[in-house]
Amino acid sequence: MENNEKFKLQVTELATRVNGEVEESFGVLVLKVNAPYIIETLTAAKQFADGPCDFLHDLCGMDLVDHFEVVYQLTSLRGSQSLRVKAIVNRENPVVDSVTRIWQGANYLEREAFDMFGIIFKGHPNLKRIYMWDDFEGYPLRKDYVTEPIELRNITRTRIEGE
Amino acid sequence: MDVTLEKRLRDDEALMDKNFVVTNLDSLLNWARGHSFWPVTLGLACCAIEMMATGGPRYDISRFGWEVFRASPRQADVMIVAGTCTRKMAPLLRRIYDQMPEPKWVIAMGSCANAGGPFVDSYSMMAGVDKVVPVDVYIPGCPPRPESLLYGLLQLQYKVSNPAKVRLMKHGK
Amino acid sequence: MDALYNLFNVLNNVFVNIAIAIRSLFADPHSVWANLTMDVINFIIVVIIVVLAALILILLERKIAGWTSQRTGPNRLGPRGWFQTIADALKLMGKEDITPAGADKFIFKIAPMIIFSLPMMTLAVIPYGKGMAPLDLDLGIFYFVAISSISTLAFIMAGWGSNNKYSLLGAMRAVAQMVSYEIPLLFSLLGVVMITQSFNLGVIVEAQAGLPFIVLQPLAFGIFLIAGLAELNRAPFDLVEADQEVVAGPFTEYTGLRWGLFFLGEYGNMTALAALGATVFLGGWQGPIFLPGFVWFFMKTGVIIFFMMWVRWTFPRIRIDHLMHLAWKVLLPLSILNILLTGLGIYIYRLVMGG
Amino acid sequence: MSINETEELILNMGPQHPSMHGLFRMVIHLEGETVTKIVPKIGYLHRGMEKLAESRTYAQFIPYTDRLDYLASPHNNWAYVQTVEKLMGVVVPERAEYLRVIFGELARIASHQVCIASTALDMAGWSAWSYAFRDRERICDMYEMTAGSRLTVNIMRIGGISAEPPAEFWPALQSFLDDTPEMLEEYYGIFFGNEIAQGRLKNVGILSKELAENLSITGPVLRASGVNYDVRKAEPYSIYDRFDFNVPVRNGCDSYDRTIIRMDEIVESIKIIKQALRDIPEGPIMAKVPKVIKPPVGEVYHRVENPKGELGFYIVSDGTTKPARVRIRPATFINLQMLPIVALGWKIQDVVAIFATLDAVLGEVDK
Repeated sequence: MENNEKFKLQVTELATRVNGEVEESFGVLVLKVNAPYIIETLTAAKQFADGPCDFLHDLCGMDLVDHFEVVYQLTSLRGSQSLRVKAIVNRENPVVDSVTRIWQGANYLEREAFDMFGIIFKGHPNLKRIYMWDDFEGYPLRKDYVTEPIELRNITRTRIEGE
Repeated sequence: MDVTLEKRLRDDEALMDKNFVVTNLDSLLNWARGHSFWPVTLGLACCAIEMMATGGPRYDISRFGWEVFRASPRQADVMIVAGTCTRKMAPLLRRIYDQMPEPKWVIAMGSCANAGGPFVDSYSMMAGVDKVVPVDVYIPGCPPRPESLLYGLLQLQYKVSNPAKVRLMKHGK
Repeated sequence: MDALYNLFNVLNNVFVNIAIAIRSLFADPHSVWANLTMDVINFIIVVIIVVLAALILILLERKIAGWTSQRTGPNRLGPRGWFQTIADALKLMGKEDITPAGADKFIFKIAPMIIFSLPMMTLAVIPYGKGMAPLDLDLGIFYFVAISSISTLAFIMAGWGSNNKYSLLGAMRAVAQMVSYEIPLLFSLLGVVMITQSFNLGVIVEAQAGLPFIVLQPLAFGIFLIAGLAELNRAPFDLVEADQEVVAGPFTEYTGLRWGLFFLGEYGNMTALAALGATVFLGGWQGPIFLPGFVWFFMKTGVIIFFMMWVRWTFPRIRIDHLMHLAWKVLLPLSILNILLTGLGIYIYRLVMGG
Repeated sequence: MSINETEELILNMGPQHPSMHGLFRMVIHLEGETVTKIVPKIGYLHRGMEKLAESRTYAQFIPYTDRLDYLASPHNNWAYVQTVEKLMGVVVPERAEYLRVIFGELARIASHQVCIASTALDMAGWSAWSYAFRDRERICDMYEMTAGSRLTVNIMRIGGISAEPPAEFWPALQSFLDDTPEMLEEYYGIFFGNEIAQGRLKNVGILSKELAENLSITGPVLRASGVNYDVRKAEPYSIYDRFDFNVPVRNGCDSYDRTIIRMDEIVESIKIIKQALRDIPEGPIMAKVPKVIKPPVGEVYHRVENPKGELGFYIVSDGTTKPARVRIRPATFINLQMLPIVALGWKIQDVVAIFATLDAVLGEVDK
């Protein structure tokens, strides 16, 4: 319990440093920051003195209609601490710094978020669509994406050369 | 309409029967084709596991002589589309079908391949593999049991071995 | 007892007697025309052996595959599934013949024919029974190895002609593998040649009347089996047509009957190599008199073939660098050692026996 | 091009390729047989599960989770329903928890059997493949007795489990447990003990501990790189804290350890099932759950130890009957990232073997 308190203290301290806010949801601390601060936040979270959150468990995008969020689930292989960091991304200009330099494992996850939400990760080594084909239009997991009617989807697309 | 069509088809059959050398060779070939389906290994999703189980010791597709899963479509006769065919995969599936030599058949295994299955209203899905390639036998199920696949193959065998009968069943109701 | 012995003798010589009978139809039994007739008949018999062997072996292979993996194998078509291969062969004849775009058409089309012709040429020098070699060549072993090494050429023709990257990779593998393994294969046979002082397969079999050479040359037999498996591209050395890596290797683009010819050739080669092994190491047609010689011969061949199939369905595939390692660093030194030991043995034998 | 110039061979493996476990495709740059670059391409089975979840009710989405990692479908159900239960605060009855553990561990065994089988098959070990599939059928039978389906079991419900296993389930389970040591011995004898197999797997595709952590790799692949981490031990969910079992860890970091660690895990699963069989209480199998499932507003992230790695569900609820966002963290999708890094410099055959040891299921990779 004492550890938890310490951990929480660290997180709140970090939050004040990066202009973020801390919530608690189902026993997990949630730290909301603006997109430009994300690298700083995650680097700091990785190097917490008590319970470093050094394992990027998951990264996903989320559409909250007026803005996007990129959600980072941080855990550690050496303790039970976990932290959820949310980067608030502007909907009109969805750009956020890539964390592939901190965790190589973010590579595919960021490509997926780009594919599904159109969030651009600055500094990503290979930001291309990962699930959909290259000339697919739209970002399917956005709330305003309208699925094409079945008649349109039934038309076999032409093969892109090299596929 | 149906009666005249049936009559005409029967006449055709009778005419064909007179040309007995060709018909005998034809029926011999059909017999051979029906008993020697070599499927191309095209496991798309969940149904592929059931397809593998069909080849496994319990269900043993090799009893019927159909266990020769060919990796190269050039040597295959049957394409068992086992699983979900997405829009991204569709042109490639068509390509594999085009690479197979005639005569060739397609079995749509599982409800995804039949009609899109539970995923049909998703943005990346099409409603069944028959929009891409002509399908001979549909096997429903999600996924179909290995027995269903064997039954489907037996149906295809019947269809291949008795083209005339199948044609009459189709047109002459 | 005499009657029984005579019966066996007649059975043993039935084909030789038929040959003499056919020859006696001619005015001069050793004229050019008589020889030519016999050659044509021998050729037809060898073709029949190749095709029959393939038809039976393919089914046998599937049955053995079932046996090793606890399945039943084909059993629906005909009695216990024995017509399965016939249906397969007929179906292959009825398939469309595709020549891929961009293929080197001549090379693409001629490669399967070369593969198919090789086992017929090699099987022609095997003595199937006493005096039953279709061609009694003095350089039998030499001829056999020389002809079977042509298949490398056919593989690379198929691989290059197909205009397919998988085919090319498979063909390159075939060349590397078959050239490497020919050397230990030939060296393993040399020990026997040194003992008998002859390349003639008939003489080698005669020399094994008392004792098959597997007893004198166990190491050579082991090397022969391993190198033979590799030479035939059969598992665990089937890198050339490895399904999981290069799809079907050089055969990837072949359809229908052309592909069927490759298959026939493969099984023909297998029969030929097993026949060579049975002749050189297992005593060929020599055996207790209660069975005719050719039955003994085919039984011994069958044992080697069964062994090859058994290995195929149990072992995983070897990696290409391990494969090369095995050929050059293990089998080759061992086969040279075998030659040395054989030479020493012959020398000591002569010293003792005062030859 | 002059004749002295050399060129890399670019080989396009997949999506229809026998060793690609579904629809994986990789573009391999080759220098002879040696791999110089790998570009994996996925998405050929992308069905848009996350989007579909937004138009389904919470209960309707359970069958979809079956089709994620279809080799261990009860596990996916379990992860999903636990996430929803966490969101709603449902307490699952004891007996249902035990049954869930039994089915989950059975699924783990079945999945590992398929992994062993397909690794063997990718190295042309046909007999090992069919042995593993023969034994897997018995687990399928047990699924079928209870849930009526062989592969996509759909056995979990929000608040419990769908059906009480019939009477013949228990002797079948018992005999299966009794036969497992013999089965494992057989797999070892026919495949892992083989000189050729060991030569192909040992010291191939080294994934170091640091790289594994950096790449967010989880599950048996991580544990084969010497990291002792298992969600069942680290953050015990369900009732895993009641069982006494070990987390198998190996330090070889190579293909061999990544495969054989699954044999060790089968042994541990057997241990867990035996303890569950010993302790299972009588009682109801469903909690009292409202007819219409309407979780409160909130978000929850929950992860479980799937046979292939950690499967996570991140569900955001907006208080309606349909989730606002369901995020699936597919384990093998993330594990797959190691392939282009680890397989460099090895032969094509090794790439196939390394890919097989990852035990990627494309249903989960592509969602």
